[in-house]
Amino acid sequence: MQGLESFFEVGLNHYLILSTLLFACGLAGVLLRRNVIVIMMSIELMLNGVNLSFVAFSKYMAMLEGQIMVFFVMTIAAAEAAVGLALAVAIFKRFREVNIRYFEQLKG
Amino acid sequence: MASESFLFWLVALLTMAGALMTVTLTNPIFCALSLAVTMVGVSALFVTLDAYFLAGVQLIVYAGAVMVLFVMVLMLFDLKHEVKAFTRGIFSGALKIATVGLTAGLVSGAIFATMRVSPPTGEPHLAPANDLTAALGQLLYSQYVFGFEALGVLLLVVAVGAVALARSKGGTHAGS
Amino acid sequence: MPLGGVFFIALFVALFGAFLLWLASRLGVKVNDPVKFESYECGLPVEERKDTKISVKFYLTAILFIIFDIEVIFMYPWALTFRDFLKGGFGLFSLIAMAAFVGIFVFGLFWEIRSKALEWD
Amino acid sequence: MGQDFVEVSINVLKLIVIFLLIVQAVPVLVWLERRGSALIQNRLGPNRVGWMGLMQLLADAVKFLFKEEFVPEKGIKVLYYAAPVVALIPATLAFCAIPLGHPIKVEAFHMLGHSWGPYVFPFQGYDMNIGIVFVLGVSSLAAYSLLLAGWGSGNKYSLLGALRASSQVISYELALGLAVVSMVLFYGTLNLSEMIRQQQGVLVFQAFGQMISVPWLPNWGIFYQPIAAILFFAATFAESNRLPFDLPEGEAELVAGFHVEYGGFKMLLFFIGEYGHMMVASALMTVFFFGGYQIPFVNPDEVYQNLTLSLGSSTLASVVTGFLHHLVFFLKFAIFLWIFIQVRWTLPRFRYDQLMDLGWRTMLPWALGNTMVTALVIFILNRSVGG
Repeated sequence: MQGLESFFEVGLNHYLILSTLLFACGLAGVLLRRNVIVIMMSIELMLNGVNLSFVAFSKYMAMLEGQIMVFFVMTIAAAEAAVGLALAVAIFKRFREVNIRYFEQLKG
Repeated sequence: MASESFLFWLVALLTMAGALMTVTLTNPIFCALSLAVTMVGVSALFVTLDAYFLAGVQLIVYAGAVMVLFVMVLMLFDLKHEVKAFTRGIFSGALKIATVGLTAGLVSGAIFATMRVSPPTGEPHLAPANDLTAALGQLLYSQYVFGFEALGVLLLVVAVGAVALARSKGGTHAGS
Repeated sequence: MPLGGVFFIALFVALFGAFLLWLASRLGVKVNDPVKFESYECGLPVEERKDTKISVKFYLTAILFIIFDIEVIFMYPWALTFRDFLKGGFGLFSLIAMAAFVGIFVFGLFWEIRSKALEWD
Repeated sequence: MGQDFVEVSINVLKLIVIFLLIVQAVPVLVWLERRGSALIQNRLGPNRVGWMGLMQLLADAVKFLFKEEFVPEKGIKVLYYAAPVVALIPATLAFCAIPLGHPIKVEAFHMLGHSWGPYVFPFQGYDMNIGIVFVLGVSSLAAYSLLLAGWGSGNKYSLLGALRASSQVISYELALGLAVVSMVLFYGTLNLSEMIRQQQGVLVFQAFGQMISVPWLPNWGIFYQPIAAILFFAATFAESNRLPFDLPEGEAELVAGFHVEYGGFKMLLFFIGEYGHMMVASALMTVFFFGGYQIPFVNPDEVYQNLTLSLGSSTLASVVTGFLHHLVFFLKFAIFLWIFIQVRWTLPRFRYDQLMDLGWRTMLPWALGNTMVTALVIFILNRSVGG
């Protein structure tokens, strides 16, 4: 049985598909939501999907470089969250709302 | 191994449920909490992939720090249920969903096609777990030491920048 | 790694807690009194304010925590492999690499202290 | 988990027993806390119900069970009920990863027409190869329970209490993490069992190619890393929101912190979580700095071999060894729990700005300095060995 085999034998494919789905969820969130903070959460989701594929490749190709990359991605994601939330707080203080549209007003 | 694949499906289900709820729920606090569930799920997936140390880091950094920050900021804002959580326009919305579906479909198709042509041969094993973390450290502090130092500088810049941004009075024009 | 065990005990604990809460809600008496459902503020009438001012410091602390936490996390693999580097003859290299990183860390920390970002009053 | 039916079921049973131990220890600790505080303050404390008042807490638990359950009007029901349940999980998960005794070896045996084993059961919930990182990662999830409670009860005081509590917890996590880094640097491993194994025998270390041995001291971490021990212990006080760091519950300012709106059994679950954190902290102190489950100066393997000779059965000897060492662990563990209680009733509460100052401006630099000095000392001592 083809189906059962793919159910019981979890391989690289499964992880890659899962990571794609996570990425797609994040992408949908970025495109569809208006709240800046939810958009940033969706970006984190996309980064997590990518991280998952890095780690999956790292295991199935027996190379540790993938994990190093994930380390770096995590750091950068956290840095992005810190700066992004600082911006969101600045926006919120001014407009009492965190709609993405208000970012248009952020100039000089 | 049936039990291992069962665990995989369980965790995958948990992770996907968290991800979908993050995108669809209208209360941002619930979004953040479901994203935290996803983070924990991804950490468990890292464990199934033998990336033990990264799983721990995922828990500490994402689930324990970044998501706590998100939840804290949302509480600070005290945002109630959002009436307009999604962007306007049925047509553009449908277009966006189609884009997302197309992307996901394309990538999945590419994965299937590639795997049919050249499936991963066997299952190469890395070093045993404890050595794996050590090997990760050895690689990080020898070959990638420059990237590591650069990240240190990046974090410094972010620390300074985020504090400067957060302490600004808010608003875009002086005196407003 | 015993992922199954971790999941099992987490689920068990959650069910245990939920069961106890359910049991307590079954056993307790129910008396309907609208005053009881108000927010507890030591018995004073509840004061409703649209914007409860919460200090932005909390969130500033959280941001700084994330950044320094990552720097601490980066030290774990280093601490784990420091002896290996020593044995391999690269001890000085490893020490200097980390010293540079910690130097940046300390610089950031002192900047935050000097800029009074960490001051609560 | 395990290979066959016996192993899996024993492992599952072990996890449940450890969890129930945590739950059972809470009434005893609360009793100890009340009696201890009474002792310190020259009072009697609960002494009516049962022998020495030991049944008081059982009576309280039953009373809690019969209290009325309600959700405050402005609360969010899901979060309100999830918070106390979530409070239990991090402490339990962390405690299950800590080795509590010497691993038990079971020889192969015949039963029900099958031959089983041989087995090795670690005396802990699960043996994590990344031990300490897992413990830190899981404990960092504790902030969620605070935030859920604060937000879910819809009361501004509980929200303020939750924010205070979680920013205090995360502030001290840095000093805690750095203290752990210096221990990892010292032991060269993340595995807790391996750390305990390295603390065998008498104090012996290598300096400039010479072995220096101090026969009247055990080989415990505290003698190598006293500063890390102090920082770690102080940080765990803040992590478990105990006095002198119990600002989140400062009654005078915040009514009662994040659990103002909680009563009855939900409150008890929060208690279990809090005492669970205390237990994890005490157990980690024992493992890092006081030789874990080992009897000072005695090698557990020697105990095992001697017992095998005198008892005849190696399985029985292994079980006895395991429980003997568990008893030793428990003694050390209990001393730290008592210190927690003693400190609570001795020191006054900090002010919030002092608390943050202490965490960020005092403990963090000290922890950093300690780590770097440790690395430097290891470097200098080892360099002259290799030449």
